[in-house]
Amino acid sequence: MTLERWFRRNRPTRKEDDNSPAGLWMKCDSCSAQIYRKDLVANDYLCPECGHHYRMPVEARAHLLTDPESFEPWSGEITPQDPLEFVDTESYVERIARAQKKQKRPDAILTGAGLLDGEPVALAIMDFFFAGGSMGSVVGEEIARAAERAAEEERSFIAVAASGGARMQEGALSLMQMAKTTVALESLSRKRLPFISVLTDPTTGGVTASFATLGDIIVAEPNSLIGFAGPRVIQQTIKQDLPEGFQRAEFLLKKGMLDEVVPRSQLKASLAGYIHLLRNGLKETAHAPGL
Amino acid sequence: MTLERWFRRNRPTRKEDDNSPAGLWMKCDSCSAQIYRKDLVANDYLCPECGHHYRMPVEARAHLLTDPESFEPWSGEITPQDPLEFVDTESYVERIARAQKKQKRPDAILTGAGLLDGEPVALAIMDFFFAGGSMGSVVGEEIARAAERAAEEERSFIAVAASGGARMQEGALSLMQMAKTTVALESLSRKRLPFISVLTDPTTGGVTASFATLGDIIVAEPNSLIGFAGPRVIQQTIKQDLPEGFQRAEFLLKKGMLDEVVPRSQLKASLAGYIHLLRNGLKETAHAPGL
Amino acid sequence: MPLDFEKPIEDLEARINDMRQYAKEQEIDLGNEISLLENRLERLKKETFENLSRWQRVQVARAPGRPTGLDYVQNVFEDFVELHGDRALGDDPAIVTGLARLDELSVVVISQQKGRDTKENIHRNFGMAHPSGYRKAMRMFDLADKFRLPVITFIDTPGAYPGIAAEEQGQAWVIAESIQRMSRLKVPALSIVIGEGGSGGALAIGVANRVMILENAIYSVISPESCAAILWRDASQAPKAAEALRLTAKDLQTLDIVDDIIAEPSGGAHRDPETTLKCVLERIKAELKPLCQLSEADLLEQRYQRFRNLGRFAALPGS
Amino acid sequence: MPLDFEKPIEDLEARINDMRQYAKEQEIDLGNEISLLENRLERLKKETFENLSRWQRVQVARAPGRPTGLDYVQNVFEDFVELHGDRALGDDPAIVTGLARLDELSVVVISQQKGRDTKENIHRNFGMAHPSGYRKAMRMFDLADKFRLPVITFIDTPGAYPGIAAEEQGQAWVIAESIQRMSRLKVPALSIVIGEGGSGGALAIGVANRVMILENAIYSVISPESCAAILWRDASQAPKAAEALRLTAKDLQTLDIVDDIIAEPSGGAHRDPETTLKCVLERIKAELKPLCQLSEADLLEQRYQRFRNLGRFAALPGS
Ligand SMILES: [Zn+2]
Ligand SMILES: [Zn+2]
Repeated sequence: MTLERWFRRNRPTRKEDDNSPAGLWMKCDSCSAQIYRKDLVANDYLCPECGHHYRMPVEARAHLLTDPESFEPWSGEITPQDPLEFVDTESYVERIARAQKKQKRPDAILTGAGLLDGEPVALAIMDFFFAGGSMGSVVGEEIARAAERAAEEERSFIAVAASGGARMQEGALSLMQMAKTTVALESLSRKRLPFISVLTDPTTGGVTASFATLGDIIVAEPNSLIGFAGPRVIQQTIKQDLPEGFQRAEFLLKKGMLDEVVPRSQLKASLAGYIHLLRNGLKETAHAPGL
Repeated sequence: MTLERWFRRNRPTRKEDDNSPAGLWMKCDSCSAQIYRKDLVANDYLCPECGHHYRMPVEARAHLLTDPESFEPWSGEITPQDPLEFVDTESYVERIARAQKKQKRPDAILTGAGLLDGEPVALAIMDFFFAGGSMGSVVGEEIARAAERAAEEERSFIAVAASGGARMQEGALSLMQMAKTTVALESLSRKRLPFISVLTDPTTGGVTASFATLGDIIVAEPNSLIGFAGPRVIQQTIKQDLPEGFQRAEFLLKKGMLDEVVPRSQLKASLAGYIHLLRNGLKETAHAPGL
Repeated sequence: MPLDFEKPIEDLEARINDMRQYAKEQEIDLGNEISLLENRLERLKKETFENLSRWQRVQVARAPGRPTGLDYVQNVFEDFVELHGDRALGDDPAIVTGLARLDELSVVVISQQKGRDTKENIHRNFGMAHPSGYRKAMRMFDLADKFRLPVITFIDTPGAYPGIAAEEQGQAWVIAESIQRMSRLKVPALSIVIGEGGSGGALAIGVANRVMILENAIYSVISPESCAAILWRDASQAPKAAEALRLTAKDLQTLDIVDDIIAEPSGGAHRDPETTLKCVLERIKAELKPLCQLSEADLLEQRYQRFRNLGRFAALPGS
Repeated sequence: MPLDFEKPIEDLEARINDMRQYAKEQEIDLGNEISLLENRLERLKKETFENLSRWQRVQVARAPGRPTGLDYVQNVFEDFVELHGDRALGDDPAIVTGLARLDELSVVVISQQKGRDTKENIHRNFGMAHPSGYRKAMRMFDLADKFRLPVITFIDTPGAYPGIAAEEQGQAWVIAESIQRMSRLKVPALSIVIGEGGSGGALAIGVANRVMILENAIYSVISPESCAAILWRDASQAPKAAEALRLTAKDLQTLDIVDDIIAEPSGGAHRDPETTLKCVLERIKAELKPLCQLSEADLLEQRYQRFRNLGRFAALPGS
């Protein structure tokens, strides 16, 4: 049920078209202003008029969150198999090939290392434009590897989630990525390295129910849809309308589920602040540094 | 606010009179049946007609929960001081003297050791008939000593709570007994010794907000009033009626706050079951005993 | 009410019963005939259940009369006592927790529970837990660590409940926490999928050192119905989806998701609950024993590796 | 609006201001006269505040304009960032939590927060926390242990909120857990009573290695009003109750409940918040330094002994 969005509504999505070079101008989803696409891109995919947060390509996100020229990609050495020989209206193999061609990466994730305000960090950024950001074996493995390598290299770990959930076409193997990514975080915990989770629009299903909500600090971008079940599934289950703002970042902040809602324009500075603070506790030798 | 019950409504209480030799017969609070007092006492202070749970003297409770002839008291070697030189309508010194004379113990608690279905246990039983079971320095100290001695002697620890809260006349010292009793429980935890908390009618205020809700397992007698604030205080604060069954044991079970509501007639057997089970985990040497 | 493909079995059973009845009433000896039919029945059951389609397997996994979590908890163990409540949000009847004894050893038991009839099903929310249920499970993990009690979980849920309150109380958060908490257990943990292992709601209590599954149970990332609704916009294509999802015990063993399969009596667990319970008891004992010899560090490391290594992917040429 | 006993001080301050104004307007030198009055003012403040009754002390502790938790958190530390939510029930504005920096060292900060005006007071529920607030504090204790961040708490609450939802969500349970969790911190913990230390709701975040109190703050098992209502069935007897309860900084030091008193500027913290903040900053640094030299085990043991030994009782003759 988690991938519904990808399959139903966002298939060859309008959002994707927004970021295509097709038209020079677009109308803002939120304020209806006419926006020059290049301005949108130059403005980190925020509407120049109203600040509405558009989904952001992963490379742009990586550069947004790292100091200039510091980002070095880690992911990209593994590619999905088809363990279930899954075929629906299209075979999984074909689906993946199409997504790989479109997004120019093996799966729905980019990981890598960089400096964030001088702090060594590792990043794992999910690509919602690749199969709805669904988590299969490759996404799970890349996240696990990134977390473990971050621990090895004494880097703080930042995950930027955007996902419709598990990768149905890998069956229960995709479900198991929830456990796999979760256990991999232990390598960071053991070394007292911070893990900051950034939830972006949308993050639902298995990703929300695993590593993405296990951050030492969890923040979300404004108005992001975040939940376990998708709103459609809930509506079908309970047969009534959902409350205003339900499952949105601001709603979840009030419900105690987030540490903060952070606008993209302040995201790097906020992350830097958290990391600086979490990395400057007492040393293991029980000496106060320069107090 | 926590002692209101003692000062207002239950001062020279009817309940106490019920257990006095004054009248041979009484009318049940719950089913209105005429009960022969001796039958009530012989029936562990349960109405022989409807099973209504009456408050129980601490000695009777100690014998209810231990194997015949096994109970040996520990408490009774310390007595309250009057650190605040507290005087209201009566001085604290006089109040205590009166309570001591009536209840024939230095303060609102009986602790001791015994066997419960063959298991070595320590008991700390609060006496609601002594100053409303309020917790001052002596009650706190006796509980802390009992917990620590139980740990030393490898006994499981059972606390039977009944309290209107903190002992106002000892000021913030009585408040501190919440922290004192709590830290004393660490001695049990360190040795993996079970602490079972039994909440009886009524348990409110500082006792509820400290050791009494820190049991590895928490049970309550049926219909016991259990809460942080007393119902009157809440009513005065919110200026509306309280829901039916509010703060009663059965209500709290549904709210997830209790492991079980256990009728007094099954209490000893239940406690024995919990203790047997909690004391027969894997040995520290990581060997399975006789599996 | 038998499942479709069970009809021939039920018919044959009825015939054997009739024949017995007749023989008794007429005081004649039909021993040979009955014995022949019984052999045929055994063969029929075996053939039928060996060749179930994946969708039929789903139906067996959900069959009424199949032993539920409480049946195992109350009958496999001795001295089971239920412990209630999560100390924060409530007491979720969809997850039953408590202490129990296995010979001389105490254990913590956590079980998802569907109803055994309509009334119980409603009470248990059809086995779909709220955050409170997972919080209760986590409280039990704490108790297990403190008193060194091995943990045994029984998995049987269509999934965690997708409702408003559940989302408000952080269903995703609590499932993630439960996965993490269980992976950190310092004591041995066993999980058994006894019916329907539905998605994250199942995995939340399935991060064990050993994960077993009953022969006709399933474990899936999504229900066949929901999968079909997404893929073909048609929930009635569930049989096709079930086939595609590879959700049977054998499939899961091939994918290393389960460590072993517990055989069911011929004709399925629902036809012989008693034997099923016995098999499960024996298996728990056999699996637990070696785990109890391991140190805390080994248990943690084994669990880490077990789940860290799940997944299928290929190296890209040139990497 | 000044407190009753502050009237003479305010009057004198007004006279000095008038005189200054007059001297300026008339371009005459009243320096000597002003200086005399200023000396008198200093003496008056000192005398007044040295001789406050306990009830007056209560009023100062609650005085509007007195620095609140957030004033300390935002001004005593550098780089304060607030962290929200308890991950279970909500985000309680009556308790503010976050990370901050003290020179080179990061710390966890937890503060009760009353409002600085009516609107904020309503938002903050007058500083009376729900279970969610204490759960948030406990989440911070976990974070503090994980990242070895010393914990500094600011206490200022009439008490934990006594309401229906609070009881349903286990107000008593969560206070007990918070006391226990804080006592188990593996890092140094400092608590400062900055205003009103109200009962268990205050103690829940007060189980520190060192507990300080501001000169005019109070710490009590019950509010004077509630105490009077119980003892004399008359809340207006609060001054008498305040006297009886021995709830001032000096009283508490005598009873070993607080380790030390932080002096307030003459005339009380509300007359000079800036100086108060500076004093508190210096005190935190001075107190924290030696604690940061202690091992985990020593910190735990010191906290255990500190609270284990509180109380006054006598041995019975013959025991
Ligand atoms: Zn716009
Ligand atoms: Zn009766």
